[in-house]
Amino acid sequence: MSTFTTVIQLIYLAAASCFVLGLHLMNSPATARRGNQVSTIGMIAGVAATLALVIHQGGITATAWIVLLAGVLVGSAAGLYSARTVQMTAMPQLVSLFNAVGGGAAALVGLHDYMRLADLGAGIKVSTTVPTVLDVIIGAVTFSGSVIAAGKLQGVITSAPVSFPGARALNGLLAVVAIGGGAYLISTSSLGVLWLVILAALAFGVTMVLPIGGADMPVVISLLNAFTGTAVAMAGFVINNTALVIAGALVGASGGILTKLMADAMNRSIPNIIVGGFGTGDSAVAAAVTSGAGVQAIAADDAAIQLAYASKVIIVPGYGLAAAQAQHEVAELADLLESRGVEVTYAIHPVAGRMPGHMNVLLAEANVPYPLLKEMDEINPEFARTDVALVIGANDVTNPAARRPGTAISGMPILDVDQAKSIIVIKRSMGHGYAGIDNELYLNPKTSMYFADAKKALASLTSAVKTLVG
Amino acid sequence: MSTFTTVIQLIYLAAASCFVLGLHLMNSPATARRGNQVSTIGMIAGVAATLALVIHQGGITATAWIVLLAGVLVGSAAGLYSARTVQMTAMPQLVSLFNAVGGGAAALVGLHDYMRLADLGAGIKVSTTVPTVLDVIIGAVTFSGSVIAAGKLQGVITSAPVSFPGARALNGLLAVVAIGGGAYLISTSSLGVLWLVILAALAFGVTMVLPIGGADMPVVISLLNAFTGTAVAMAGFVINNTALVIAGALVGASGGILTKLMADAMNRSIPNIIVGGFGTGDSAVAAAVTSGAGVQAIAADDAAIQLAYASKVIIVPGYGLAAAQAQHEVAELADLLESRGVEVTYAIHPVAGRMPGHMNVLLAEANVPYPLLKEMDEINPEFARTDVALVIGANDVTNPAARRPGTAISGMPILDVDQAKSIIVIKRSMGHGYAGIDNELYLNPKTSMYFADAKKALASLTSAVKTLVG
Amino acid sequence: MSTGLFDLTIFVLSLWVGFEVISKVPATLHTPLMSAANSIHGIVLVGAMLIALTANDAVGYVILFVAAAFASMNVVGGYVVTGRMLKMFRRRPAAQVSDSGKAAEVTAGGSANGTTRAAGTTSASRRPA
Amino acid sequence: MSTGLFDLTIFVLSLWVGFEVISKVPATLHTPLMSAANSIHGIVLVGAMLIALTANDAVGYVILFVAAAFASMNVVGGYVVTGRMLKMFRRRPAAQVSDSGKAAEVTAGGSANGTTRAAGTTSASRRPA
Ligand SMILES: NC(=O)c1ccc[n+]([C@@H]2O[C@H](COP(=O)([O-])OP(=O)(O)OC[C@H]3O[C@@H](n4cnc5c(N)ncnc54)[C@H](OP(=O)(O)O)[C@@H]3O)[C@@H](O)[C@H]2O)c1
Ligand SMILES: NC(=O)c1ccc[n+]([C@@H]2O[C@H](COP(=O)([O-])OP(=O)(O)OC[C@H]3O[C@@H](n4cnc5c(N)ncnc54)[C@H](OP(=O)(O)O)[C@@H]3O)[C@@H](O)[C@H]2O)c1
Repeated sequence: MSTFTTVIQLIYLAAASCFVLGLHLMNSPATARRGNQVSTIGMIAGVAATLALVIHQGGITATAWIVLLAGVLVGSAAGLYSARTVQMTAMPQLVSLFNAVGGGAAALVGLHDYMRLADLGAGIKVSTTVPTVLDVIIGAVTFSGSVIAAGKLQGVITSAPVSFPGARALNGLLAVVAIGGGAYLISTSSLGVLWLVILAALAFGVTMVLPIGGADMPVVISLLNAFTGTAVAMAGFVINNTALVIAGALVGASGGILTKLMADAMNRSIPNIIVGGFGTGDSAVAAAVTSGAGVQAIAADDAAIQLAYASKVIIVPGYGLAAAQAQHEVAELADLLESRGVEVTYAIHPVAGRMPGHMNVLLAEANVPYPLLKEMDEINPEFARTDVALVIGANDVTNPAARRPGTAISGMPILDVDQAKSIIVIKRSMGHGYAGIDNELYLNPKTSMYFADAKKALASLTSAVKTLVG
Repeated sequence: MSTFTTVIQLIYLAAASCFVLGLHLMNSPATARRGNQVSTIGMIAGVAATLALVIHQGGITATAWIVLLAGVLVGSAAGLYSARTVQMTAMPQLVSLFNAVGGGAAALVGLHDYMRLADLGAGIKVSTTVPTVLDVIIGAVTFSGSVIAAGKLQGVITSAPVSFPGARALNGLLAVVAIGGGAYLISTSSLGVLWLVILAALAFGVTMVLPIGGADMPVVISLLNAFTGTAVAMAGFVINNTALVIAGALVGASGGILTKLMADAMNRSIPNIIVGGFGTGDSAVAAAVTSGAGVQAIAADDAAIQLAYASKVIIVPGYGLAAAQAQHEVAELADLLESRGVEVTYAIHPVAGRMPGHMNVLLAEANVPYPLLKEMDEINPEFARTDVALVIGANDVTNPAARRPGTAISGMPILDVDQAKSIIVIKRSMGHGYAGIDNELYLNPKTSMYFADAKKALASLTSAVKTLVG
Repeated sequence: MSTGLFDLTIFVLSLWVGFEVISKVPATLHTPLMSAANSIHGIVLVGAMLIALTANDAVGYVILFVAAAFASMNVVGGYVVTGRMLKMFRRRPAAQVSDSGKAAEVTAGGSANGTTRAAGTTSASRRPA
Repeated sequence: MSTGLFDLTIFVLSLWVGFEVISKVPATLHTPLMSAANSIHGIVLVGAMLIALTANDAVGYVILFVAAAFASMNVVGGYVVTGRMLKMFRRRPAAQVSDSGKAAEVTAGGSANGTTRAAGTTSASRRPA
């Protein structure tokens, strides 16, 4: 083996190490950004080495060069533009899109190699066929599945679980076709059958994700992310490229663990999610009663007074804040209160909103200082010493029902809002949250409900504070 | 490559995975024992596969078979016996002994292969020489170094740092010889030079460990453990055996991290330790004043009364308890108090004693229920609500001096004993602890000193409690 | 040792690394971590580039183009978006003027706030019990 | 791919695994973990066994014997001692009669204690305020 290729291999190994180190550093907020840089360096090294390899090998048609260059340019431009312009809160669907293209590319690598070998006529070794089949199947499923997932989160496709009679059966059929075809290919090589397998896999990806509720998408995306990694590793087996094998396996495994962490955080189980669960994204409209038994409503002015004369206020943001895009309004109100000497902090529940870190992303957008955002464990003891807990579009994460067994959210750690001296809840109705269950907090005598859209409500609160006690 | 060897390779891979999983499970007390079992299974599989390989290859002289068998039997017997009979508290030196033999074996594997190639006459490839040299050097250093470390802990060799004029120079010389010789071997192969290298490395191991204080040995042993792993990995390079490479590297890295964790726990830095630090094991005798200014002594009876009528007592064991081998006495006293309805718990400082987990091992020997042993973070808040903190042979881990900068133990987290309503300290004198500094706790008006050997003191306390308030 | 077996070995080892590298992560980091892993599988670009070595007909070129485009979108987009997500971990001054929409103004905002805070505390003392 | 390069690759990957596999461990587990890692490098026994393939003279036999003895001592001793250390993590009943030196008596001790405790609490109420 020539020294040149040896050097290339060593660079690949170094690149892989950069990826590992990068992920390692990403485990803590303090070092996360450096982690991303290290990982980037590894990627650049790997690609550069490959470029050198390609040039070194030579014998590439001019067209191929042009096509490759064009592809890279187009792809990079698309990636750069979308990444730069995307709304913070729309990032999950973008990540999903990147999964799609990643998986697609992996499948294409396998497909092309298979075609090449088929052209050569000589039979294809099993040790090549097996990874090829796995590569195209996983890659194709990821591609179509991720597109659907992105569509659901973007609202292009209804986020409600789509299901039709015989869906399960169709799913099964497609799986059988894909796997059966793959098995067949091991004995006899046939490009046609490979195409069939690919099509079946693509269809399967669609039918797999469609029935899943939009709220579960973050988990699904993470899962598809792990899939992509595995597909890339398989592609690595096909073309005997260690960089692909190592990096792919790395993502496959870490992505898997991450998926589990995510699912645990919002106490759902992965199989549970794939089979399709309760997460319909926002069942609010369903139950749009404006008031219920024993619920006391409150007007802007009274709420404003309470807040203005409190000495300690904790703001509890939830999905509703994101839905209303009211991040700037809440920041403004908080600043106003602070300027009056009120101590204001934000209580961030790990799964408030619809994606992990949703609230952090949202409030960061409104330039709320990161130190003011307190994690659940840190803030929970504080509620007892709090005059007013201002709950904005948060529901499940404040629901005391989680403390007793037998409810949809039993066991999920919650924010101890009910410990606060008084509680103001801003939401449009008595509508349910993601878990679709009633919230006893709203019936708590200490609680007063401010029924309105979060954006409007916060705006009027701010002006009320200004006029009344400015 | 034959299917047979392929199978062997796969078994090696599986074995390696068992090792990883085993270590993973060892990270938490709950799963630790299962971890050890998994790891054992991996080892058995690896050895069995190798046996099959050896038989399959054939061409082994009858003598070789007998010698091999004899060696395995002798070694296993020795290992089994020593492991079964060793005192709980003597385990670190035994581990050190196992490091020694492990490193020795690794060096021998490299040496033998070198001899074999030398016999063949044909020049030896650099890709073989380099790992061979590293193997024998690291292996030899580990061997002699570990023996010395074990000797120091066992007390066969003085645990005090041994140093003589020109020690540093000698060290440097030996290093130069070993490395220089190794470098020479890369250009020209010579068995003689290899032997020279080995001898130099052996000597270096001795001169490296001798100047280190006994108290630092746990860290040193952990470091030598990592060395052994690396040596084994190098041996794997020499004889092209993946099992050795993977497992060796695994131990090399994990051992390294572990060493750092240990050093951090007793806030020492590894280089600092290797250069030789203050840890002389027990500088107690040095300062044997029986009393100091502002120190109030207490008699058995008074102490007994205090304990008997307390409602909450926390026992703070330290190195002195181990030195006095008073674990059974303390358990007996604790039980007596409990039977009188006193709430008794033990505060375990991470580095109390002379090895990590020293106190746990010790008290476990006296059958103290594990749940009664509270880790530092868990127990510290408790002291404020405690009537009597009974400090037995603990010094540094209770020294408030750690809270302010500029002392030998600054920054080391300590047990907040001084928070307790009253404090009784059992030790023989005002002598110093491992860090060799005064302990302000003893001057605290709330503190009364019971000057005696821990074993005797506890025995008389127990009888006093029985007679006075039985 | 056969390349197949070799690939399998490093595959398994890499799985272990990936398995171990993700430790207890604060939920806030889940999305950035996912995005980071996402950008890493952009390494498939290497595979796409190697297609160029053998692509020599229309179909080959189409595949090459799409694969290259897809892969590079994954790489570039992935790293940029991860970087953006991580920006939010930059610690900002303890508070800022509400309508300072841009991070640029933050420092100014911070200092300005120093005063507002002081004012705030006084007004706080002034307010009814 | 040359075996040397292959070995290097798996070496590096294994280093990463080892580096990541040790997470935040309670100090109590440091010694057992060290001992566990210690037993794993007993894998050198595999290397020692392979010496037998080529050992054919006195020197060879001596090396073979010593290597085999050393390695198997490492393996057997290592695992046994680790097992012993880990025994102490078996949760025992919340308290036991003081002089029950042996773990065997623990259960008996535990139940016996049930009564002593009860007695304890009553005596507790009896004792002066
Ligand atoms: N964070 C994640 O990664 C993630 C991912 C998937 C699922 N989840 C789940 O999502 C839930 C998050 O809990 P959460 O408390 O944040 O949200 P939630 O429980 O889903 O409740 C959101 C509430 O906001 C209100 N709302 C909606 N639009 C609003 C608007 N424009 N203005 C004011 N209020 C509005 C809704 O009530 P009205 O209709 O009455 O206004 C709804 O009850 C958890 O169950 C979690 O498990 C989280
Ligand atoms: N745990 C580890 O892994 C480890 C390893 C190396 C070093 N260390 C270091 O060791 C120290 C441990 O702190 P520690 O408080 O446990 O112990 P210590 O600070 O070393 O103090 C032990 C005390 O026990 C007393 N003592 C000795 N023999 C006694 C006997 N027979 N009866 C009664 N008392 C006796 C001594 O005082 P008298 O002479 O007056 O009796 C001495 O002051 C820390 O500094 C730690 O960093 C720990």
